[in-house]
Amino acid sequence: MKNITFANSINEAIKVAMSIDKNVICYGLGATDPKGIFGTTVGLEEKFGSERVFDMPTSENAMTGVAIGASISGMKTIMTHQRLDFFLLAMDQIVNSAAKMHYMFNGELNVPLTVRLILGRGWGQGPTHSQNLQSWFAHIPGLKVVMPSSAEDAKGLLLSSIFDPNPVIFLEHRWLHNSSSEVPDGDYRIPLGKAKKIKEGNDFTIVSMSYLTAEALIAAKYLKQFGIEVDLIDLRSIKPLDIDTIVSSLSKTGRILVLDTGASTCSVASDIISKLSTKCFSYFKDSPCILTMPDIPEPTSFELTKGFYIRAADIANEILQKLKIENANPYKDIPEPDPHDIPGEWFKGPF
Amino acid sequence: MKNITFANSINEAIKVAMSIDKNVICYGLGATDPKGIFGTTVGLEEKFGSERVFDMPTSENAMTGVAIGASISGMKTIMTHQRLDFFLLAMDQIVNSAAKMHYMFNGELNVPLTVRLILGRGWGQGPTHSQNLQSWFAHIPGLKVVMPSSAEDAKGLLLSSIFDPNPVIFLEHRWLHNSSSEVPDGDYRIPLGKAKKIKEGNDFTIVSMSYLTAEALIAAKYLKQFGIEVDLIDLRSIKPLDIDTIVSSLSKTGRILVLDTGASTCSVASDIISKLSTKCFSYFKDSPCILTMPDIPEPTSFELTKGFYIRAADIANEILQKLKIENANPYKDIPEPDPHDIPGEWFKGPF
Amino acid sequence: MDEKDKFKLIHKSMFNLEENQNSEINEDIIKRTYYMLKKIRSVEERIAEEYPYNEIRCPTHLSIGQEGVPAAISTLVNDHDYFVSTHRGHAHYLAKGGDLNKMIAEIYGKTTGCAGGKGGSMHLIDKQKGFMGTSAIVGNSIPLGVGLALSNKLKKKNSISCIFIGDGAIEEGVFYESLNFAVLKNLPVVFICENNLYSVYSPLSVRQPEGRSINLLAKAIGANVAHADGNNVLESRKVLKEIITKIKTCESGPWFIEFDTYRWREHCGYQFDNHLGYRDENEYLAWKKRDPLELFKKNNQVLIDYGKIDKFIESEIEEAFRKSKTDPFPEKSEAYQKLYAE
Amino acid sequence: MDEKDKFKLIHKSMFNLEENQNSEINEDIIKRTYYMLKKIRSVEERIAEEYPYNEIRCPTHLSIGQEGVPAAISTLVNDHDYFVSTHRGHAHYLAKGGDLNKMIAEIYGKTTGCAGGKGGSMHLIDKQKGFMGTSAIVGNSIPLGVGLALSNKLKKKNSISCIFIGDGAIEEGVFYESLNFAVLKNLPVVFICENNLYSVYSPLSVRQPEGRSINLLAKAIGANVAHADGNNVLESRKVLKEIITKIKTCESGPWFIEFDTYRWREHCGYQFDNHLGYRDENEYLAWKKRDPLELFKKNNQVLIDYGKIDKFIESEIEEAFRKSKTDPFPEKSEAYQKLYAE
Ligand SMILES: Cc1ncc(C[n+]2csc(CCOP(=O)(O)OP(=O)(O)O)c2C)c(N)n1
Ligand SMILES: Cc1ncc(C[n+]2csc(CCOP(=O)(O)OP(=O)(O)O)c2C)c(N)n1
Ligand SMILES: [Mg+2]
Ligand SMILES: [Mg+2]
Repeated sequence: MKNITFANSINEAIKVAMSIDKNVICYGLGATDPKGIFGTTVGLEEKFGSERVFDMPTSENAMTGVAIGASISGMKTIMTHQRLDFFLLAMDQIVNSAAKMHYMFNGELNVPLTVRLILGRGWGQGPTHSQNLQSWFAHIPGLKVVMPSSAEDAKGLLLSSIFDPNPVIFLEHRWLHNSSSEVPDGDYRIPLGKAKKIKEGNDFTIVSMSYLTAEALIAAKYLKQFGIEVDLIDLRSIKPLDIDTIVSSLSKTGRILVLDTGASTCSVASDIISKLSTKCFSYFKDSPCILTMPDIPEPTSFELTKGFYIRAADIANEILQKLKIENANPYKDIPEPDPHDIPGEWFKGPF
Repeated sequence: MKNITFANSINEAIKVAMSIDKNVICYGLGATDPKGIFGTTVGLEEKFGSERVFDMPTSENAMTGVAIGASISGMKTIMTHQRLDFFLLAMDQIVNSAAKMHYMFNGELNVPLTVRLILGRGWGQGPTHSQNLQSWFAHIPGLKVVMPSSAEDAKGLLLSSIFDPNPVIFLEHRWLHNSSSEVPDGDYRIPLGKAKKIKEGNDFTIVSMSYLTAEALIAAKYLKQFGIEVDLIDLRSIKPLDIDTIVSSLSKTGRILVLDTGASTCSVASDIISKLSTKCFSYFKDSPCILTMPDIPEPTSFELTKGFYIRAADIANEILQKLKIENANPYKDIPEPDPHDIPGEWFKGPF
Repeated sequence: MDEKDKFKLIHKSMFNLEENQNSEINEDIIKRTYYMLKKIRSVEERIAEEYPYNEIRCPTHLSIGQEGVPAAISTLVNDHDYFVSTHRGHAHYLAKGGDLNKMIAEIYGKTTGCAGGKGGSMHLIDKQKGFMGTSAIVGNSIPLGVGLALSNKLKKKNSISCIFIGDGAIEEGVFYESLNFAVLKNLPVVFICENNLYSVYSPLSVRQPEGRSINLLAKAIGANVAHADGNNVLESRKVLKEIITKIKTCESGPWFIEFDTYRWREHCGYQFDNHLGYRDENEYLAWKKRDPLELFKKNNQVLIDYGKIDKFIESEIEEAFRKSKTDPFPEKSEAYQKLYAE
Repeated sequence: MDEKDKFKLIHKSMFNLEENQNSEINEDIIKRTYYMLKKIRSVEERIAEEYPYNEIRCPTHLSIGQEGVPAAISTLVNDHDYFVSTHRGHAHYLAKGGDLNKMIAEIYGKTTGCAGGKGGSMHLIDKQKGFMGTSAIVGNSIPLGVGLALSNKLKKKNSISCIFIGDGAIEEGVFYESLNFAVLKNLPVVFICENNLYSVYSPLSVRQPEGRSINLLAKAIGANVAHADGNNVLESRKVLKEIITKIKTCESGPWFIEFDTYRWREHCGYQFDNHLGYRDENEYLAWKKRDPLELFKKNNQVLIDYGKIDKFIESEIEEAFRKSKTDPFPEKSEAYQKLYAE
C-alpha cells in the first residue's frame, strides 16, 4: 500500500500485468517517448523490451485491428490513445471486429484487448480534443466500458481489464492523472461490473463516474450542512452496469441524480434514468434528474468554458432545488475555481 | 400525387433536388451500377451526367471528407452507403469534421451534406450488416438524424435534408424500400424536427420510427378490438427531436411505449424516457416502457432471428400487459410471418 | 486400402508442412492440389444449385473461377500458420483445411456450423486449423492478419499469417496502414490479393487510377512483391512456395502478391449476371477459357486419375449437404448466448 | 507615400495572382516573400514569448524553422484558391493572407478571433481568403482539401486546393484514400508535405519503414511528385510555381510535394526541448544552420532593405497583440450558440 498518483497507478498496473504475463504487450503513440503518455507508460520499454512496448505509426484504425489480431492469438494487448477523439478513426475495428468476434464466431475467438483512451478537458482542448463518448461504447453489445475515479480504482480496474477476456474500453480522465490515493501493491484487481458506494446517505442518490465523483464529493460535503446525506455511487464500470446497486439505493432514498461527463442526448445518464423509470418506477419519490454536458461541442476560449463544465455547485444546486431548500446559495459558497480550466497548478498547457 | 415505392420516392427526391439546384451531387458505392443502390439512384447518371453522379472507391472515410470539403464550398452532397455498418469507417470525418465545423468555426463554414445509410435486417444479414446506430448520431451535437417510415415521408424528408444547411444522417430501413404510398409530385418537403401523429387515441402513446411504425400500426389495429385507442407518433426526425409532440400526447394518455430499432443501452428510446421522466414526471399514470433490440448483435441463422425482431405482437403484448388486459393472446393472434426474415416476397437474398 | 481411404489420407496429410515444404512438384502434390481445386469448385457449384431453394438464407459470395490461388497455397501451409479472409472466404477456409461439414452447416444456419449459425457464409472460422475468421467488412480483416503475424513474431513461432483480399480492399486506408506497420516491424505476413477486376459491379476504372499496378503500389509502401497468374495453379504455387520459404527461413518480412483472376458468377449470390451489362460478355468468355481447373488438368494430363478424386469429392459434398440439411437449427435461446467470453 | 504605406500596399497586393503569376523572381517578389517569411517567424516568436504568461490557454503548435514553404507559396496563390491545414497551421493561415489580428485574437480566445474564440490555435479560418480551416486531428483535413478541389473542378473554376500536411499524416489511411481519389478524378489539388522528421517526439524510424521515400510513395499512388528543400525558399517557390501553373493551365491533376524542413521548438508549446533526448542536439544545430530566413537573406543580400520590412512587421505584430489582449472575450452565452446553421 502506498500513496501514489492516478498516472503512477496506471503505470504500476501495466508493470504488474506485464510481469506476471509475458503475453501482455503495450503500445500507442508516444508509449515510449520521454513523456510516456502523461507518465503512464514511463519506464515500460526499459523494463520489458521494445518488442513488447512500442510507439506506433499514426494509424489508429489499423493499429486497433493489429491489437485485435494479436489478442485473438493469445496476446493481451493494451493500446493507448492520448485523446479519445483520435480513436474515432478506429470505430470499424472496435465495433465490427472486437465487439462482435466472440459472439459472431460462437465463442471460438475472444479478444482480450484493453483500449486506454484519455479524455481531455480544460486548457482550450476545444471541440475535437474533449469528447466523452462512453455512451457510444456502452451502446455496442460486446464491449465493456470502465471509468475509474481514483488512483486505487485505476490500478484495480486496469488490471482486471487487461486480464478480462473481452475488449474493454478504459477511459481515463486527464484531470484525475495527478490525483492520488492509497493504492495496494502487487496484483490488485477490482471486479468489472460492480459499482462502489463512496458515501452512505438516506436523502438522495447520486450516481457518478470518473472525474465527476471528485466534484460529487465536494457537493456531498457541502450538502451535509443542510442536513442532507447523500448516497454516492461511483459506477466504476459503465458496462456492464451495476444497476442493482443503483436500484437498491433508489429504493432507500427515492431520489436520484445521475451525472455524466458526456453530452446529454442518448447519454449513459439518460440510459440509467430510463432503466429505473421502466423497471422500478414506484421507487421514485420525486422525478429523477441528470446533469450532463450540454448537446454542444466544447468551445476553446477560456471565457467560453467558464461555467461550461459540471461542477460541485451544479450538483449541490440540483439537489437543493429538488429538496426545495431555499436558503442556500451553492454557486456563491462553492465558487468556480479561478482559473477554472485546470484541475490544479500541476496541469499546464500547452497539451 | 402518385402511388410509388419508398425506393422510387428516394430516387425522385434526388432527381428533384438535382434538377432545381445544379450544385447537388450524388455519389456512393454502386450509385451508377445496374442495380443503383436498391433502385434509389437508377437513372441519375444518365440524367445529370457522370460529373455529378458517380461511383466511388471503397474508401468510406476519405469519401466522407471529400463530401464535407465539397459541401463547405457550396456543393450539396448526397452520399450513400448500402449498409450503415460500412460507415463506421468514417466516424472521424462525420464527428470531428462535419458535426463540428459550423460551431467550431463560429458559423464561417457550414456543411450541407446528406449521408444516406441503409439499415439492413433479415436474410441472414448477421452481426455486421444490420446495425441500427441512430443513437450514436443523435449523441453527437451538430448532426441531424432522420428516419422516414413511408414513401411519402422519404421524399419529403430527403428533400429537406438535402437542402438543410447542416449535415444530416438519413437512415433508410431496407424493409421499407418496397412499401408504397401516395407521394406528392415535385419539390415536396417535410420540415425536419417535427414528428407526425399517425393515429389519435387517448389510451396509450406509442412513439415509433422507421420500419417499426408499420408494426405499430398493426398493433394499433389489433388493440382496437380491446377498446384500446393509441396515440401513434412517428418521430420522422430523431434529432432534432420533437419532444413537444411526445409530451403533449403523454399529458393526454399518461402511458407511453417507445420503440427503437437499435440496441437497448443508451438508445434513442431510453433517451426519450429519460427526457420525459426528468421533465414531466407527473404526467405518467404508469411506468413508461420501451421496446428495443436486445443488447446483442444480430445473429445470422434463420432460426436464431425468429422472434428476435420487434414486431406487432410484441408491441400489442407490452401494452396489453401494461393495461392489465388478460384475455388476449397477441402472439397467437398476430403470428410471426413465415418466413420471418423477409418483409415480403419481393425481398430476396442474397444481398 | 481402398481408394476412398487413400484420398482421405491425402486429405488428412494435406496440412502437414514439414513433410512437403521442400518437395518439388510431384504426383502427391498434383493430386492434393487438384483435389482442393476441384473440391472448391464443386462445393461452390453445389451451393449455387441449392441457393434457389431458399434454405440458404444469408449473403453468399462464391469463388467459382477463383479457385487457383487457394488450391495453390493449400499444400504450403500448416495448422500453425494463420489465414484471415473476406466475404468471399469459402475457398480459403477449405484450402486451410477447414471442415467442409461445418462450413456448409454454417451456411445453412445450423448449430453444427463452424460459428453455430451466428455468422453464416461471411463469418467462417476454424481456429484449430489456423483459419482465424472472415469479415463482411471490406478490408476489416487485414490488420487482424498483421496482428496475428505480430503475435507469431513475439512468440518466436516459425509460422506465417496470410491475408486474403480483393482488389477493392486495396482502396481502404486500413490496407495501407496495415502494410506500413507490417513492413515497419518486418512481420512474417503475406498479403494475397486476388485481383478479379471488380468490386461488386464496379470495374477498377471507377475506383483506382488508370495504369495503377496494385503490386507496385504495395512495393512503394515497402513490401516485397510478386505478381502472378492466379489461374495458373502451379505457377501460383511456385511463387507462393518461394515466398513462404523466404519468410520462414530468411525472415524476409512482409510480401504482397497480386494474383490475376476472375469471378464467373454474380458478386453475391449464385446466378450469372453478365446480362446486366456491367462487364463485357467477351471478357468473361476469355477468362472462362482460362479456367484454372481446366488449365490444371490440361497441364497435368497423364499423371493422375481425376475421376477417382472427383468421386471422392462428390461423396464428401453429398455428405456435407445431407448432414447440414438435416442437422438441427440452434435453439432460439442461443441467440442470446456468448456475447462475452467468461 | 511613406514606407509604412508602401509595405501595406505590398501586403495588400500579395494575393493578387494575375499580376504575379508569370513574373520571374524580381525585387517585388523578393520583398513580399521576405515579408511573409519574417512575419511568420516574428509572429511565432512573439507567441512563444507570450505563452508563459498563461493568457494563451490552448494547445499551440509553432512553425518556427518551417517558415520556408508557406512563405514560398504566399505569392503564388489568390483568394480563389483554397488552403486547408493542420494543428500547425499559423504559417499557412498567414501565407494565405489570413488576418493576423483575427488569428492572434483567436489564440487568446477573444470574440474578435477568426472563430470567435471557439476554435483556438488549432482551428483557424478565413473563408474570404480561401483559407478553409485547420484540423486538430491528424490527416482529417486532407479529404476536405480534395473535396474543395472536386468542387472547383465541377464549377469549372481555375483554382487550386492546397493541402498542408506533416510526415505523420502520411501514416493515416485517409491520406492514401484521398490521394487515390484525387488521382482517379484528376483533381486540381496539391498535397504539400512538410517533412520535419518527427511526429510529436517520434522520429520517422518508429513510424515508417526504413528507406521510405514519402514522395515516391505518393507517386506509386498515382500523383505527380516533386521533392525540394523546404528551407530554401526560392527553390521551393520555383517548384511550387511550376506545379501550380501546370495544374492551372494543363489540368495536370494532383501533385504531391515533399519539402524537407525542421521544427525548432517543442511539438506543442513554446519551449526548446532537445534536452528531453528524443532527438539529437547536433541534428537540431545542423538544421538551425539552414535557417530558411537566414539563408534567404544571405542569398538576396543586396536587393532590399530588410530593416524597414522588419519594422513594419513589428508594428503589425505589436498591434495584433495589443488589440487581442484588450479585445473582449465572447459572452459566456456564445458557447451555446451556432451549433446548427440556419
Ligand atoms: C467497408 C465496406 N464497404 C463496402 C462493402 C460492400 N461490399 C461487399 S463486398 C464488396 C466488394 C469488394 O471487392 P473486392 O475487395 O475486390 O472483393 P471481391 O468481391 O471482388 O472478391 C463491397 C464493396 C463492405 N462490405 N464493406
Ligand atoms: C488522429 C490523431 N492521432 C494523433 C494525434 C496527436 N497528434 C497531434 S499532432 C501529431 C503529430 C503529427 O505529426 P506530423 O503530421 O508530422 O505534423 P507535425 O506536428 O510534425 O507538423 C500527433 C500525432 C492527433 N491529433 N490526431
Ligand atoms: Mg474484386
Ligand atoms: Mg512532422
